[in-house]
Amino acid sequence: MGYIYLAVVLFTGFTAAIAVFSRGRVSSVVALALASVGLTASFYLLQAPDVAMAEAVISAGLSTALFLFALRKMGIRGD
Amino acid sequence: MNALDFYALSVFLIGLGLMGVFLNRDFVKILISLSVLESGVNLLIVSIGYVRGRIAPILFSKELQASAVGKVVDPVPQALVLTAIVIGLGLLAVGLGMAVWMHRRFGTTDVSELKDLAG
Amino acid sequence: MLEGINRKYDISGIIASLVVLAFSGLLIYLLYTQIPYGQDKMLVSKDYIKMGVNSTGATNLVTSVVLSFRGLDTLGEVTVLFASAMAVGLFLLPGAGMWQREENFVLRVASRFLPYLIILIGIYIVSQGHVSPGGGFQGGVVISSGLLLKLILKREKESGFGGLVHALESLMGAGFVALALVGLVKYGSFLYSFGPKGVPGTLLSAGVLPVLYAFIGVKVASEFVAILERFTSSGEEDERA
Amino acid sequence: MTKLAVYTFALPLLAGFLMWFVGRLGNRPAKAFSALTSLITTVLAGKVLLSLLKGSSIVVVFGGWRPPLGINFFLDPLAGLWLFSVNVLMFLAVIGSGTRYSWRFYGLLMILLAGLNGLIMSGDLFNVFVFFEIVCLVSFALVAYYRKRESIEAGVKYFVLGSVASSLFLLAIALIYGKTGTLNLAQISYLSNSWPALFKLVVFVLILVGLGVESGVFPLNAWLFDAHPAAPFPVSALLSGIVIESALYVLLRLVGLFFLDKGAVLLVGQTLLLLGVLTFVVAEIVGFYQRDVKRALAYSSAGQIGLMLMAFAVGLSRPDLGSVALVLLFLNHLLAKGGLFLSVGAVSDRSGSRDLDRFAEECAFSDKVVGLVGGLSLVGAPPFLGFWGKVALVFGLLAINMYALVGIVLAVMVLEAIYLMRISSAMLTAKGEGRQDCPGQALSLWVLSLLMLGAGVLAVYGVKKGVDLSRLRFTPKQEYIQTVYDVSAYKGGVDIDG
Repeated sequence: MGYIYLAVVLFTGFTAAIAVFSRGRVSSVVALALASVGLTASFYLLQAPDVAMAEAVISAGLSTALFLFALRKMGIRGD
Repeated sequence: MNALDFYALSVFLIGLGLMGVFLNRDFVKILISLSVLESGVNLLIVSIGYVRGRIAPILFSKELQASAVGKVVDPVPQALVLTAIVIGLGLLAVGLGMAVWMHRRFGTTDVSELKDLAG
Repeated sequence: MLEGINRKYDISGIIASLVVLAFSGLLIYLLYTQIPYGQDKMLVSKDYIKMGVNSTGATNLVTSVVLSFRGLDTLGEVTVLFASAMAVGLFLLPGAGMWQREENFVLRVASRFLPYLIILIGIYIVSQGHVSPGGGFQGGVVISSGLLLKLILKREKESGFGGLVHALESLMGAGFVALALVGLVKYGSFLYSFGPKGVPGTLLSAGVLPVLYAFIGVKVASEFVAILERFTSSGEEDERA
Repeated sequence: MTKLAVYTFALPLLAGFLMWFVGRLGNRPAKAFSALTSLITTVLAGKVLLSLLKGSSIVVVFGGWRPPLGINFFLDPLAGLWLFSVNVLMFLAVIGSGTRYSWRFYGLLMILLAGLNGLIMSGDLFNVFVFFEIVCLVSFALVAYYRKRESIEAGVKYFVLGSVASSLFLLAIALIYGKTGTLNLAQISYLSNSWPALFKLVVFVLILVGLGVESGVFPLNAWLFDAHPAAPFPVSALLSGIVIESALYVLLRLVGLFFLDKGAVLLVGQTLLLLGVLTFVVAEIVGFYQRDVKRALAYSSAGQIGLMLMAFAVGLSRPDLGSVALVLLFLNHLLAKGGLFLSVGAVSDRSGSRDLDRFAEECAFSDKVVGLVGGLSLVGAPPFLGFWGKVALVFGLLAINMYALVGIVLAVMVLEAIYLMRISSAMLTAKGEGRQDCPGQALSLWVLSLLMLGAGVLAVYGVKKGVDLSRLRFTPKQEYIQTVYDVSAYKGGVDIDG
C-alpha cells in the first residue's frame, strides 16, 4: 500500500514543479492538469471521494479548459 | 509507514506556489502558481482530516450508521475543501478575464512591464 | 530548463525563495509536532458522524455538513461563483464561437449526441448528492462541460445560451435564498433543513437537501456555461467609458 | 431581533441575484432597486443597533443547530455600529453614483454589501473566510471596472496580492482546525489558551498577513495606492470608507479572541502599535507629495487605518481611551473619506483631470460644502469626530507613556492637515460653476455633510454630559465565550438533540 502513496506523491510533486518552472505557457498548463490528476488520486487515497470528484472535474477539467481558452483568446499558439 | 506522506506533499506544493508567484513575471504563470498554492492548502486541509485505517464518510449501510464514530474519516475538512476548490475556480476565472484583457490592452502579460506602460 | 525563463533573479527573487523555504520548513515542523498525521483529532465532527444521518436524512455526511450543518458557507460559495460570473461578464464580451472557421467533421458529429450523454451523467451526480459521493457542485460542472461542445461550434448567427443562462442562474440563486428564508420564517432559523427525512439511502430522502443541491447544480451549470461562453467567444470588447 | 440581523445579510444577496432581471429594464431601474435595498438594510441595521445598545449581545443560529455544531452570527454593540455605518455609506454611495454605471455594477455592489454584512457578523472561522473571499473578489472586479490601462495595473496587482493573502489565511484556518477540531470562534478562543508559543506565533503572522493585505496595513498595502484612484469614484469611496475598515475589524476581532491571553498581551500590543505607527507615518509622508488628488486621498485612508491600529493597541492596556478613539476615528473616516471620494471623484471625472490644480474646475456647490466639512473633520478640527478621536488617541498614547511616539504622531498629523487642506482649498476657490450628473449626487453629499456636522454636535454634547462609550468595544474573550455558548459543558461526541 505504501508504494502507491509514494508514487502519487512523487508524481504530483514532480508535475507541479514542471507546471511552475517550465518555460512555455501551454506546457505548464498541461503540467498543471497532470498535477490535478495526481491531486485527485491523493484525495482518493485520503478517503475523500467527494473532493476527488470535485478536484477532477474542476481543477483537471474546467481550469485547464479556461486556461487554454484564455491563451487561445490571446492568440498564443502553444509557444 | 511512509515518511513522505501528504503533509510533505502539501507543504511542498504551498512552497512551490509561493515561489512561483514571487519569481514569475508572466501573469498567466502567476495564475498557475496560485492554483498550485491553493491545491497545496486544500490537500493540507483534507490530510488533516484523514485518519489511518478508516473509510470515507458515506454511511451507506445500517450497521455502519449505528457505530460510525470510530470507523469514518472526518467529513468537515472535505466540506471545507469542496467550497475552497470552487472559490479557487471563481478567482481563476476572474484572473484569466483580467489576463486576456491585459494582453489585449498592452500586448503582453508581463507584470513587470506593466509599471512603465501604465505609469 | 530554468535559464530561459523571463524571471527576475535579482536580490528580491533570491530573498523571496529563502523566506519561502524557511517558512515551509517551519510549517513542516509545526505540522508534525502539533497536528500528527493520520490520528483522530475530531471534536465537533464526532457529533456530525453520530447524529448526521438520522437528523438530516442524508447518508453522505459531507453533503449534510455542506448543506445543513454549515449551509451558510455553501450560500457564500454560491455567491462567490455568481460574482465571478458577473465579473467575467464585465471583462469579456460575448461574440461568435472561435472555432467555426475550421470545419471539423468529428466535432460536428459528436456534438449532436455527446452533450446529452454528459448532461445525463451530470444530472445523476447532482441527484445522488445526498446518498453517494457527488453533489450540486460536481454535477453542475459536469453539465456545463457537456454544453461546452455546443458552445465551441456556435456560429456567427447562432445565438448562444445568453438570455436563458442568466435567467436560470439568477432564478436558482434567488430560489436558494428563498428556501433558506422559508426556513427562517417558518422554523425560526435561516437555512433550516425541513421536509420529510424519508428512508436514509433512498433517492427521496433527506428532506430539502436534494432540492437545495438541485438548485446549486443548475446554478453552477448555468454559471459556468456563461463563463465558458465568454471565454470561447471572439467578441472584441468596446472601449467602455 | 435575530431575524432582522439575518435580513441585513439575506436581502442584498437576493437583490444581487435578481439584478439581472431588473437590468433588463435598464441601468437606472437597477440603480433605484439597489438604492431601495440598501435603504431597507440601513433601516434594519439601525433597529438592530438600537436593540443592541439597549439590550445585550445577540447570537444568531443557522440551520437550527446550536453554536458548536452550526454556524452562528455574533453581534455586540460595536458590530451593530459597524453594520449600521457600512449600510449607511453603501446607501449614500449608490444614490451618489451618477448615471454612468451598468446593472452589473449595481449587482456587484449589492453582493459586496451582503459580503460585508456577513463578514462583520460572522462567528465562525471558515465562514469569515468565505465572506472575505466574496468581498475580495467583488473588490477586484469593481476596481477594474473601467478597464482603462491604469486600472489594469491596479487590478492585477490587487488580484495577485489578494489571492496570496487569502490562501495564507486559509492555511491559518487549516492549522487552527487541525489543532482544535472546531471552527466556532468562541470554542477556538477557549481552546487557544493552551496553544504552544511557536504555534500561536505562526498562526498570528498568517492571520496578520492574510487579513492585513485587504485592511491596508503597512508593508502589504502597495495595491491600495493604485486601486483607489483607478477605481470608479463610488467604488473608491466604498473601498476607503467600509471595505478596508471591515477587514481591519475582522483582523482585530480575531486577534482579540485568539492571541490576547495574559502572556501575549504586551507583545501583541507592541506589534500592532508598531505596525500602526509605520502605516500612519509612511502613508502620510508619501501622501504629502502626491499631485494626483485621488491618490492623495488613498494615502490618507492608509494613514487613518494606521491610526485605528494604534487606537486598538492603546485600547489593550487603556480600554477607556483606546476603544473610544477607535470608534470615533472609524466613524469620522467613514463619513469624511466617503464624502470626499464621492465628491472629488465625481468632480475629477467631470473635469477630466485629477491633478491638484486643474481637477476642481467642475465643482458644484455641494462638492464645495463636502470639501470643506470633510477636509476639516478628517484633519481633526475641533467640533468634528476626528478631533475627539485624535485627542483620545493622543491621551491614550500619553497614558501608556509613549512620549516619543506622541511627538511623531502629532508632527505627521500636521503634515496630513497640510495636504488635505490643499485639496479642500482647491475645491473652495474653484471659480467654475459645475453641474452634477444627477440630483442624487448632491443629495448624498448634503446628507454626508449634515451627518458629519450632527456627529460633531453630538460629540460636544456627549463630552459635556460625560456619556461613556465603553460599551462600543470589542467584547473581551471571557464575555464573548460566555455569551455564545457554555464551552466547558461541550465534550464532543456527546449526543446533542439536533
